[in-house]
This record gives sequence, structure tokens and C-alpha cells, in this order.
Amino acid sequence: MNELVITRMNHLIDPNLHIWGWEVPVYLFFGGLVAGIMIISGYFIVTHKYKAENSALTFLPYLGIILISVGMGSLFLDLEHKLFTWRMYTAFMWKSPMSWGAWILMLVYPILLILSFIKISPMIGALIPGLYKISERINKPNILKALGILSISIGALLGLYTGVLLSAFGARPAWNSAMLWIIFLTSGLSAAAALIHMIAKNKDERELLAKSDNVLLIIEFVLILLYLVGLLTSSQVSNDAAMLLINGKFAAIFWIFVVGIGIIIPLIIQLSAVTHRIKHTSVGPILVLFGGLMLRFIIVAVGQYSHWSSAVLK
Amino acid sequence: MENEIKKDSKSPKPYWNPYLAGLGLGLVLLASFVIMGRGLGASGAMSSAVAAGVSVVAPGHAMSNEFYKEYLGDGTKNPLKDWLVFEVIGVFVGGFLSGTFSHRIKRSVEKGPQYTDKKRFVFAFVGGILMGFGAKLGRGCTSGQALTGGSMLNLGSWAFMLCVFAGAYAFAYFVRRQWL
Amino acid sequence: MAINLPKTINSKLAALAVVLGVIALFVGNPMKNNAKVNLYEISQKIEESKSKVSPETLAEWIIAQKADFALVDLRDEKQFNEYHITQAENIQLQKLIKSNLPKTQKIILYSDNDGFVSAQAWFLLISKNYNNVYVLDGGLDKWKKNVLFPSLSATANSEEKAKFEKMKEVCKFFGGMALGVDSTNSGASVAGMPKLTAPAGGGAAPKSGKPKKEGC
Amino acid sequence: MSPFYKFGYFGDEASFIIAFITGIGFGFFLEKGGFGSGNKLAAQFYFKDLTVFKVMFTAIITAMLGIFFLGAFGLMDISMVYTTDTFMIPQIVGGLLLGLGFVVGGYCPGTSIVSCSIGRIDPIFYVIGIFVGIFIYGEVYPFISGFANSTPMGRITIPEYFNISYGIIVFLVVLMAIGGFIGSEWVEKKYGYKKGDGK
Repeated sequence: MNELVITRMNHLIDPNLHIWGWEVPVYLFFGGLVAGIMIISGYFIVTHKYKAENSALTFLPYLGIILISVGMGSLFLDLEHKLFTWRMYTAFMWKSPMSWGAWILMLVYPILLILSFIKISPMIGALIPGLYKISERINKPNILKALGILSISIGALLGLYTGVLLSAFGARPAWNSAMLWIIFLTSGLSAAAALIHMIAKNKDERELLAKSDNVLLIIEFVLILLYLVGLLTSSQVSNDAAMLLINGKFAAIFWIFVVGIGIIIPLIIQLSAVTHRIKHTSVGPILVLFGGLMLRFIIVAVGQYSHWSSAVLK
Repeated sequence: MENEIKKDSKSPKPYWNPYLAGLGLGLVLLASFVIMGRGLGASGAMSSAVAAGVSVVAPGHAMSNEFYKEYLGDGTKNPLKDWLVFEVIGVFVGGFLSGTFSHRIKRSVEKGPQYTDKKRFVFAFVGGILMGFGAKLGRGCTSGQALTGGSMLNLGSWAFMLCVFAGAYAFAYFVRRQWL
Repeated sequence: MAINLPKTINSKLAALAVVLGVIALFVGNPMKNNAKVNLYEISQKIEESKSKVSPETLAEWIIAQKADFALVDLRDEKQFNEYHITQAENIQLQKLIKSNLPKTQKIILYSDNDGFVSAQAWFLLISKNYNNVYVLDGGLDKWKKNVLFPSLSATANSEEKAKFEKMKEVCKFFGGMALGVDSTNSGASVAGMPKLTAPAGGGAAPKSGKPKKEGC
Repeated sequence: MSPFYKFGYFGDEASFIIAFITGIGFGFFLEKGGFGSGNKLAAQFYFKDLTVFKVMFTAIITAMLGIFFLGAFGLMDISMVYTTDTFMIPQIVGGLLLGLGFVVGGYCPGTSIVSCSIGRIDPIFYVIGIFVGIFIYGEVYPFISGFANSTPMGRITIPEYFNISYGIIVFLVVLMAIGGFIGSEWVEKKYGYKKGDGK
């Protein structure tokens, strides 16, 4: 990170503060979403819920592979030196979250692939009969348990890392908060829960995830408040960064699209849905997903707008 | 028990007593006056959207037109970052929430029984054009002029409101087949 | 129940509205004399000098019986009773913001001279959202010099002469008197103001109190 | 002292958040009142269902009494509340056009948004129509700006114009509205949908 800070973040050298466009937030969103999917799938395995008809283990691993690929693709678009991506893998620097990320992502693909073998959907099974054999081998209690725990932990790492990646930028006061990684993790989880809530056919699964999504949304909301409070009680530059979200350039979009449309309104809708006052619809989950995406966009934008020297902003 | 609720939830709940709905609406309007010092609106947001659209396609043309310029300002601010635009987003959300809890969310077309959907769409489109043009000439729509200006006892708003009702009643006969 | 309940609510609401309406009847005017000033707009108006009316123009308007403006004399009562321009009403500066001058009309302000007082009054009215407020250019002094007692300088060209001839008629209307050539200092050469008499030709009578309303 | 925004209690960004919340309230009550239904709105003009009139005038007198008394108690500076300037003739013409558009299209701009939000399809065409209408207006504005800005009267209210006390006008409007409500109940009983009409 140091080299980035010194060479790029110096406003005298690079006065353009907006370096990251849409690519990075999209990557962060899909990364978080897949992390959430992995954690939930792992939870389904560990608690033996996978035995019942569900989508968490039949459909989602495939979707996860697609989503993480989309995320990686957009990240790839953002890379300055696309041809040298492989160099990330030649060295492991334990201090660099980016190096972590590269290795975590290396583990995500195989795990998702193995998860998809636990339950073979008939359609794919008909195409590749050999898969049933693999499925049989995996479907042993010990292996499954290990797999579930592995999935949860790698998922959690993936979710954390997106936040840690941003927090490591000391020069960006809005990102330089220990709350960021847990916000991103919770947001990823709630987005994944919403996604399953939306597509699940099994009623119990849907209800369970709608309920957990509600809890996650509440936690996310509290975490966001804590994040802002944390920034406010910190140094002056962090204070300025928080004010960007509270009353500054990004306040309206943040409170309306992230908190309002992305958290509170879907929460209201889903709370009414789980208490059977209204039917389950896809509106709540879609709003949650939208809010998650907006959260990344705004955090990335705010971070790049905020600066270690408040004088630069003015 | 659950089945019973679900059965009920399929049929839309009745609309509120109009006077209570009006009271609620009036209180929202009053809150807007107290907090913001301005009333509600809708067509202004649409004008901002049109102005923004025109300025994206033809920036020079938009800035040379007095009407668009009013919404674009000096070009330093995004015209969509406007009070009414956010308010209209809220209207959409509020309508949706109310519709959700009253079980009225349904894909449908509003028209009289003897009318085809296609004809209805054409009429809706034409009506929209008239409405858009009239709203700009009258400096506001039913929410901006009649409701807001009406409660402020604004002279022009009352003249406008009377003309809206006059116009609608006068022409209602000619489009009766659309509705009845 | 679903039918009965709303009905009682309706009549209660109606009763409440009527009660509040009746109270409103006695409260009268809730407007307070606070104002928000759009400095930019005002500076623009000043820059465009859209805020002055020359005495000649005003004279023409009065003669033509244009009633679309209110003329306000800002001097004190004594001075007003001595002389004031026809149609003018007397509102002193401190009473100005409480007066109910119509916002639909042009308002023309004047006091003794170009005037500090007129400028102050102009600003007060503009701040109260009056849009068409004007100050009589040069105040009553210039009115006196140009309208009541017009004079012609010795070196005047034909155009100025023609103008003078016209002003002669105008000043008669207001009971003034055209001075001959060579009168260089009009204000000093004339002893006093014309007496307050109804202008010749049945011009508009001096108005009092309430401003005129435009027809509905 | 209100209006809060005009006294600088909060900034522009916060005002947008308030706009959003206000909008939610607006949309919510519009929908609750039945303004999301084109049939119900149009029924107004055939004396079948006078909900539009009732809701609108209840809202108007509520807000009107509200600001009147807030102003009277010195809690609010009414002159700081924004209202549009009056341009009499263009507004009359605009009102007539808008009335025509209302009965042809079935909505007004605000209600069309509400109607869209509960899944109706016709208001989508209507909203597109509004955009087109505004676009046409914008394009022809240079040619009609003379007319559009004719008969300017500035910011003027009914009490100011007729030079009658504000309170009297408030009282008269309340009386008129209550009279209108009683009248509309009667009209509905006579011409309105009977029970079992399916409306």
C-alpha cells in the first residue's frame, strides 16, 4: 500500500482525486455478495439444512461463480497493467490486503465449485452424469462439515477483505475506519440473504432468510451509525469525511438511496412479509441488493473525495 | 389462521375516508411549509429531468434556451439534484408502500370497460402531452399550483385551479367512453 | 361500524374546520413584518437602473390619467399639506411597511430631493416583495425644476425649445409657471410652491387613504 | 421560527432528505385516498365519485388553517414561504389545457407517479407524454415566451388582491369547502356509483 500512498495519493503529483470509477464498487459489491452466499451455504451445510429442498446449495454456487467472475472482470477492467495481473500471485505480502485478496479469490472458485456438487440439479446431472459420482464422494458427514466450515471462513475472509482493503488507505479518512470491514461483511450477507429470499422456492428457506435479512439490515444500519460516530469522534479530517455523508456533498444520496431505499424501506416491507401482513415479493430483496451496490459506490466515492488534508478539498 | 390471512390479503383494502386522507395530505403539505418554506410539486421534477436530458443530448441548445436554463442553472450543478426530484422519488416510494400494505399492487390498466388497452395508452400519452404543456404554461400542476398555491391563497393558483376543473368538466363529455 | 365511524369523524372534522375558520375571522392578518431579501435580485435591479422615473414621465402619466400606479409622498404631514403632487398619498417612512399598498400596482416614491429617504423606502418595499417600486428621479426638487417651473437656457437648441413649449403646457396643468429664458437657477427664483388647487382640465383628483383597486 | 430551511437551520443536502421523506408522505396519502386509480380520478368529472375534490380541499383547508395560525402565533413567517408569481392569462390557458389533459389522460403528474408505483401500465404512457409535452414547451418557449410571461402580477395572494383581511378569506374558503363537501356527498348519493356497481 505504501507505494500507492506515496506515488498516487500525493495531490501535487496526481491532483485528480477520482481514480476509481464504477469498476471497483461493482467488484466490491459482487465480492461481498458472493462472500454472503458462501457463508449462508456453509451454514446450511453445517446445520444439515441442505437435506431439504433448497436453493442455497443447488442454484447459488453456480450463481456465485458467475457473480464473482463478473466482479473480477470489472476489477480487471480497472487494472492499469492488465497483462501483469499474474504477478500478484508471485509474491505473498502479508501486510498487503491486496495480496490477501488475490489469494482468497484463488480459493473461492474451487470451494464454490465443490459446493455445487453437493446437490446436483437434475438438469446438469443429465448433461454430465459423472457429477453424481463426485457428489456421492463429498456427501459424507465429515467432509461436509469441513466443507461447510471452510466455506464459512473463506466467505467471511472474502467479505472482510473488501473492507480491509479500503481501510488500509491511510490517506483516505472516510475509509480509514475499523468499522468498514464489518459494514461490508454485513451488507454482503444481507444482500446474499435477500437474493436467496428472492429466488428460494422452499417456504421455510424463504422465511428463514427473510427473517435473517431483517436482522442483518438492522445490524447494518446500526453499524453505519457507529461508523459515522466513529469518524466524528476522530481527528478533524475524519470529521470532515463524516460530514460529507451527514451534511455534505454525498449526504442526500447516502441517506436516501443507501439508508432509506436500501435498508429502511425493504426492512419495512420484509418485516410485514414475515409477519404475513403482506405477500412475499421480490421488491424488498431487489431494494436490498440495490442498496448494497449503492453503499459501495458511495463509500468508494466519499473515500476518494475525502482527503488527509482538508485544505485540498476547498 | 395463516391461510385465512393470506386469503384476505389478496383482496385490496378499501380506500381511506377521503377527508382523513385529505387531512393527512394537508398535514404533509403543512410540514413541508414549516420545514422547507415551500410546498409540494411534481411537474417541476419532470421539467428538471427533461432539461437534464436535453442538456445531455445537446448541451449548447439547452443552454441557449431560457426555459431549460432555468432548470439547468449555471451548469455547475446537476439539474437532477433538485428538491422536487427527490420529492418525486419519495412520492413513488410512498405510493408503493401504501399500495403494498393495502394489497393494491397489481399490473393493470385503468379504463372504462368498453375500451381497449391500446386506445387507452394513446389517450394517456396524448393527455400527458397536454398536461405537460399546460403545467408549464400554468407554472405548476395540480400539486404545485392547486394544492400548494391554493392553501397559500395565491391568486394565480386559485384562478388556475378553477380553470383546471372548468377545463376537465367541459371536455369530460367528449372522452366519456374512455371512462364509463 | 365501518360506515358509521367515518361519518362522525367527518362531522367532527368539519366542525373543527369551521371553528378554526371563525377564529381566523377575528385574528385577521397573520403576516409579520419580516422579510427575506434577495440581494442578488436587488443589486441587479439597481444595476439595470430600473428603479427611477423621471419627473417628465410621471407628469405625463398623471395627465393621461393612468391609474396603474400609487404615488407615495414620504415627507411629513406638514410638508405634504403645503404641497404634494396630485394623486400622491402621504405615507411616512416609518409607517411604510405597515401600509397596505397594493402589490399589483407600480409604486412611485418621492421625498424632498433625490433622497436618502426615498432610497430607504425603496429598499424596504423591495424587501417586502414589492416588485414594481420606483423612485421619482431627483425627488420633489427636480419635479419643481423640470415640471412646475421649467426653464430654458439661453443656449438651447430647437429641440430643447420644442420640449420647453411642451413643458409649458404641462406645468400649467399642475398649477406651475414656466419661467422665461435666462433663468439659470429655477429653485431660487421661485418663491413658493403653487397653492393646492384642483388642477385645470379636471385632472385626477387627489386621492386619499385607500389605494385604488383594479377591477376584478 | 419557521420555515426552518429559510432560516438556515439546515443545508441543501439535508433538504433533499427531507424532500424524500415528504414525498413518501405525499405519495402515501395520495394512494390511500385512491389517487392511484385513473378510474377514480376521472369519475370526478362525471359526478360519480367526488373523492378528488374532497381530498384536495380537505388538504387545502388543513394546510391553509395551519399556516394561518402558525403565522398568527408568530411561529412562521408566511411571506418567506415560496409561492409562484401570478401570470394571469397564461395560467388560465394553462389551467384549461391541464384540465383537458387531466380528463383525457386520467391523471395529473403527481398521481401518475403514484399510479405507476402500484403497477399500473397506462400512467407510464402518461408520464412519457408529460415529458414530451414539457419538451415541446421547452422547444417552442422562445416563440411563446411573450405570451407565457404576459400579465405578470408578481407574488400576490387573494387577500392582497381584493384588499380583504386574510382571516376573512380563510373563513370564506373554509365555508366554501364545507359547503362543497356537503354538496358532493349529495351529488354522490344522487349520481354516484351505487352499491354493487363493482367500484
